[in-house]
Amino acid sequence: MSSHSHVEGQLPHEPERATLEGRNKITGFWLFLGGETVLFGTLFAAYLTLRGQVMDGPTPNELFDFALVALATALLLTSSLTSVFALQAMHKHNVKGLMGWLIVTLLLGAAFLGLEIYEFNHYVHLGHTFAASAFSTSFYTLVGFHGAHVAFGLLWVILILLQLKKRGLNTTTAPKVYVFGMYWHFIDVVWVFIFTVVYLMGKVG
Amino acid sequence: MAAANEQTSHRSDVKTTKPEGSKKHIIAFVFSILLTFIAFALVMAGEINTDFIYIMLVVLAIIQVFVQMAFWMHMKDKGHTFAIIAILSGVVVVFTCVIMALFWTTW
Amino acid sequence: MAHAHAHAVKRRTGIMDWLTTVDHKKIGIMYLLAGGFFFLIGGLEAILIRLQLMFPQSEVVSAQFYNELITMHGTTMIFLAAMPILFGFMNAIIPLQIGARDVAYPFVNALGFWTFFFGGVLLNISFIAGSVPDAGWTMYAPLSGTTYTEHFGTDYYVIGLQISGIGTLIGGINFLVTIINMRAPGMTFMRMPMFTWATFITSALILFAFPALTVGLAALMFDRLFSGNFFDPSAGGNVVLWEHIFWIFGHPEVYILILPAFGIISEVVSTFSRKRLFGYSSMVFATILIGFLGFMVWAHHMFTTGLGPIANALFSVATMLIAVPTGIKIFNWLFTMWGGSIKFTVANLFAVGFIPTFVMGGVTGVMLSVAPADYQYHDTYFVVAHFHYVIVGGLVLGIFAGLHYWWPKMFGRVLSEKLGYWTFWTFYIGFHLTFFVQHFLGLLGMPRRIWQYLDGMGFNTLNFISTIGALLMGVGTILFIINILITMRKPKTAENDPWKDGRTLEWTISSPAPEYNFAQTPLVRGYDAWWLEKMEGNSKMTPVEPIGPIHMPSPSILPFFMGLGLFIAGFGFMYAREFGVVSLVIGIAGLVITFGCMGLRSWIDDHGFHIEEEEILKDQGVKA
Amino acid sequence: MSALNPQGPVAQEQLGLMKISILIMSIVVVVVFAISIYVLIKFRRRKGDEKIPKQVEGSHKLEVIWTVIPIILLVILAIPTLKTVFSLSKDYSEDPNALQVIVTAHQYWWEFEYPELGIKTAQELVIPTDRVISIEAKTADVLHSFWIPSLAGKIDTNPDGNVNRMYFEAPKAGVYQGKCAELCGPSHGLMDFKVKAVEPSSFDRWQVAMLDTVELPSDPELAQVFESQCLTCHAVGEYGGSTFPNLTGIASRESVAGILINVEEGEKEYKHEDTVYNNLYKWIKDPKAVKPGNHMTDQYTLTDEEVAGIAEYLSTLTLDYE
Ligand code: HEA
Ligand code: HEA
Ligand code: HEC
Ligand code: CUA
Ligand SMILES: [Cu+2]
Repeated sequence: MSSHSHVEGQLPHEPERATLEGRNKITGFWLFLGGETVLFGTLFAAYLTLRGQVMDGPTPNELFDFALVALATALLLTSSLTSVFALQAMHKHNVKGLMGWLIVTLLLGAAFLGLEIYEFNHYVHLGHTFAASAFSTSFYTLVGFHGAHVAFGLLWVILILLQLKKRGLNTTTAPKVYVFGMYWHFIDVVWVFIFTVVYLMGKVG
Repeated sequence: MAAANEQTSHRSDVKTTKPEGSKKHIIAFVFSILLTFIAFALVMAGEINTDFIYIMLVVLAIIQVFVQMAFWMHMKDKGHTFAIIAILSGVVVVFTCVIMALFWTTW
Repeated sequence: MAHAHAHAVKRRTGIMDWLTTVDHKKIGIMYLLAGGFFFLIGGLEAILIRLQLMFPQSEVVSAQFYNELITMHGTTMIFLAAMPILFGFMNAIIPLQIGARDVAYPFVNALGFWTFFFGGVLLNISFIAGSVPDAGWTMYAPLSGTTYTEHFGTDYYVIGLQISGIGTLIGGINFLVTIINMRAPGMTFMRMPMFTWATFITSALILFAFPALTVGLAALMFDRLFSGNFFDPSAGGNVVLWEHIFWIFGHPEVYILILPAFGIISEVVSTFSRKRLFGYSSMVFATILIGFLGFMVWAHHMFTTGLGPIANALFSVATMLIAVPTGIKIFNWLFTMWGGSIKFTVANLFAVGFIPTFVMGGVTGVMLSVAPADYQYHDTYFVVAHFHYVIVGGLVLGIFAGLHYWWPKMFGRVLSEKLGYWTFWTFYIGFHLTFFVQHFLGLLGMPRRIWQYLDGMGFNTLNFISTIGALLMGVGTILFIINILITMRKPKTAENDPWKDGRTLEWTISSPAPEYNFAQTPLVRGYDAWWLEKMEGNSKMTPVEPIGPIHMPSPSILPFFMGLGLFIAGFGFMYAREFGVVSLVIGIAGLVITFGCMGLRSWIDDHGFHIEEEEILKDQGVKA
Repeated sequence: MSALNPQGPVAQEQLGLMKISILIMSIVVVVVFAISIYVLIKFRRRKGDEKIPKQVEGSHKLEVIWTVIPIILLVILAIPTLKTVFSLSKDYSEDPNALQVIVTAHQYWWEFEYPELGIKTAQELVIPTDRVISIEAKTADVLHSFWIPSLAGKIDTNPDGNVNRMYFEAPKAGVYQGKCAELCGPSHGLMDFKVKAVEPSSFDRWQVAMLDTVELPSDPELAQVFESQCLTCHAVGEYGGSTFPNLTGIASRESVAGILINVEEGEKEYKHEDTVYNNLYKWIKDPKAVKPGNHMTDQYTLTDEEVAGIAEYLSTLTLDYE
């Protein structure tokens, strides 16, 4: 069942699927992402319903800063790519490469999060506080839920990195890396919709 | 056009350090960036019919998601039946419920 | 099998055993216990409601307390009684039915239980804290907002449900993966027992419906705790949005409740008719279709909201469609019995009682789906009658059927049939007395959720009858508890297949099942695997492996603390509105506990332990 | 007073639908019951019967039958449903022949405004028997639902500009019971109102009477108390504010506060019935004992004599129009 070989040479090409536990984890995580789709879908619906209700506050068009969003998008997209590289390194049993790419992913994610915090702070100074209007509440909730997912992902990848460092790549750590990769892509996909629906459409009017 | 610069520079970054066998991922990435760029450009261009832009934006986003899911999340590979069912069901729920609800709350 | 890393057997005893267990059978029992406890609380609330309504203009309880009672009754019954009891069955039975040694994630399974449990406790502590949710189980805004509910009632609802909802969601994922990945060799999807299928679809509904509730609750919570404006009309919020979100979740929720009951009925009816389930593949198909259509009809709860004629027309027709797959199931059950050899055990009595009763509830549902007529029925006792017919007359009867049917498998003792008959008849008659008359109350114009009705409206007699019926149901419930208490004092003598007519894999192993379920994983050769072997004269399943050591997951206290952490966090955040920073700090501390335990769980490499061959052989020797 | 005893065309149409559906459902229930009973009696296991019945997999023919027949039944039900959904959504708000009424629900009372007539009243909707009544429903606070079982089904009242429309007719003169049908707080169940359909000529007289001048209490001290304590919220005639129930003609209404029914001396039958004066006194003395959580509670301080005086005065505010 769960044999815990520490010898890298014996790892199969896809160590994440070597054990039943690993396969369960992956199946379950896919399902979880299906649920997350509904979660974000509902948040988007709430945002779209309420985005016209700006009351006395700034409108989306006045608020959003293009360069900032473009930069954030670039960061997150790239981090998605680097997480793919991490997985590829894993499949070659290249632990160094794996950890390296994970760290790059971590840094890019952290930069994204930093940017988002800066952005929120900036908006608050413009009078766009959480409680200002239905638009602001739904905006912060949608984008904030995404940001919280990023933050959680960062903590998670740190934990995985520590485990990789201590225990190396094996059939317990591999599924974790793989599942994290799925999670990270999912976050990226959600962001695609956020920049489209929130920022770009907000700019259009 | 700071945004575009930002993105292209990232792309060249990546190319120099690409590991072996990752060509299709790079292509997917370039494709993503391109799609994103078009979306941004469309909005920046202004002066276009807003309904058209809305539709285009959504189409672009959907294509992009499709690309990422297929390549990066391996959904096109075999053994992903339940992955596809899960995500697809989620999408169906979102489309039927969420979009319809939206329709009746806003219009 | 390499088990060089196997640890010494870690077995705890007493209370610690229950707090740390990751065994799906024990977790199943805990779900039943907790769910049963909440059922009694919800039932007590129902009794108080009925006592208040026994006579016109009576003041048994105050108006405020009445609203608290109905809110807590609805919420408790649905989220804390019905669903957990169903989860109890799923836990106890699904791995056995599919020939698995365990669920996919034993640890997560325990976590699911503890989060549900602490969420439920949090919700009910509101009674002690003195601010109880009072805006109905539907919690419509703006009544539930801070402007109109200043006390903490809504907060208890929002946070309690959020926490227990997490438990439900991860439980759902757990069952999906268990059924996808853990089936015994030969158990294809189209050979799975109906209860397993029902669990599968139910879990899928949970997976896609609960996130909507999560968002709704989070939004309401933000409104209340951080002055958000989702549902505050004065700041641009939209109250109809809450209705949509609630019912996008809420309607699938009612099928989450009924589908497992359908599954139970399928098993019981087929077993006690000694017949294969009629039209198995159409049953599967109907279940899937019900699940799918369940997501398309939510706005039938909102016909009077003013969505306009197009929406009302669409949702009317979509709702009616559900009658078709449900009808398929009803007739398949009837024709399973047709030509069978029907034995009226208590379990089967409940199942047989279920069929016509549920149909009565179902057809009133179709009546409600006629939108213009619903303008008259909506928010009257006609609706109350409808949903108690499908819920109590459907789901609760199904639960009782399941309890009597699987009790020996779970506890090794057969419940007293004699007391069971009394339970059935008092509960069944009480049920019809209570709710049949409510149809007429509704048609006569009695709105629901009213604290008092005026004298001289023609409501008096019917309400009186209804209350008597509720008391009779109480008697039935008490008889059932007595039955349990008496049975529990008897020795564990149940056979593997106590009904003799068992058809599925759970009846091939001892009652109660050993820790590892199957000493050897069985080979499944067709639908109704065990029946098939019996008919071929075999006395046991063909194993696919020799007897060998079995790997088991280790018990862990972490799930308990993760649930506790959320409980503490919930309290902290809830009272931040009043006590400020101190409270926030407590809230954050709670989250730290939860996420800390989560990190620990990830960090500690837990290899589980093995049950050795000798022990397994000894078990079998004793039983043989 | 119930949906089963309709007094107007809208409720009539709804009852028609209810009847069709009850008929169809009865057929379904009878069929299922009949099969159940037959099966349970015919195929019950007799003592000592150990034979194994034939294991039938299913039957396509039967399965098609019980798929198709319900579909047919549903189509029969769906057609009139759709027809009625659309016919009941007819908008009379621009129709000059219809009487326009703006219904605003408040925590536990109903406000009725006749925009064309410049009249605002509370708790009692007076309408003529010869016109379509076009309702614009909204709320001032939480959700409520406007419902007159014997005249028409309900429509929710939504906040903030999200108005709902409905219409109904009451061709027969009479008093019809109206109710709130959406949980709105402790006194939700007590949020009743009355619809009083009167002959067209009476309705015209009612309009005039409502706009007539009203005298304040003749005792100046009482008048002063009334003005300072009550008219801060209420209006009588041209005096006072308009955000709370208008009390003009209160003594001619069927009830006080919607649920204390006014009857003649000696006709009191139930707990909630009494003479106008007693009802007014009871209400003003302690409103929360009548309707828990209502917003008139603790808003003024009056001595018992003042309460009696004001009740006496209010019970003289009648309108002569019937
Ligand atoms: C277990 C729970 C459960 C189940 C299974 C159902 C099943 C159904 N429900 Fe019910 N419902 C509730 C729980 C449930 N409901 C609850 C809790 C509420 C109130 C919530 C609240 O407001 O608090 C509610 C409210 C509710 C409403 C809103 C009423 C209102 O508030 O105004 C409507 C309206 O369409 C409705 C319809 C239906 C229909 C059409 C079905 C169908 O699925 C029924 C299908 C079954 C049959 C029809 C019988 C078998 C079929 C045949 C024998 C075939 C032949 C039949 C025909 C041709 C008709 N339900
Ligand atoms: C699973 C769901 C479920 C179940 C099982 C029940 C079960 C019952 N319900 Fe209901 N009910 C709802 C879900 C459920 N209910 C919902 C969702 C609402 C709507 C709420 C809202 O409007 O927001 C509602 C509303 C509701 C109302 C309408 C209130 C109103 O609108 O004003 C009424 C009134 O009769 C009622 C009665 C009952 C009765 C008599 C039972 C009986 O079947 C109960 C039988 C059980 C017992 C009688 C247990 C007896 C136990 C003891 C005697 C032992 C006690 C001892 C200890 C605690 C130690 N319920
Ligand atoms: C805060 C404002 C307020 C003040 C002050 C107030 N009322 Fe009221 N009154 C209300 C409200 C609100 C209602 C509706 C209560 C309900 O039915 O829930 C009401 C209802 C009534 C009714 C019943 C109306 C009807 O249409 O049946 C009467 C009579 C009445 N008030 C009389 C008085 C008198 C007399 C006083 C002064 C002594 C008074 N009110 C002071 C707010 C007020
Ligand atoms: Cu107003 Cu209920
Ligand atoms: Cu429903």
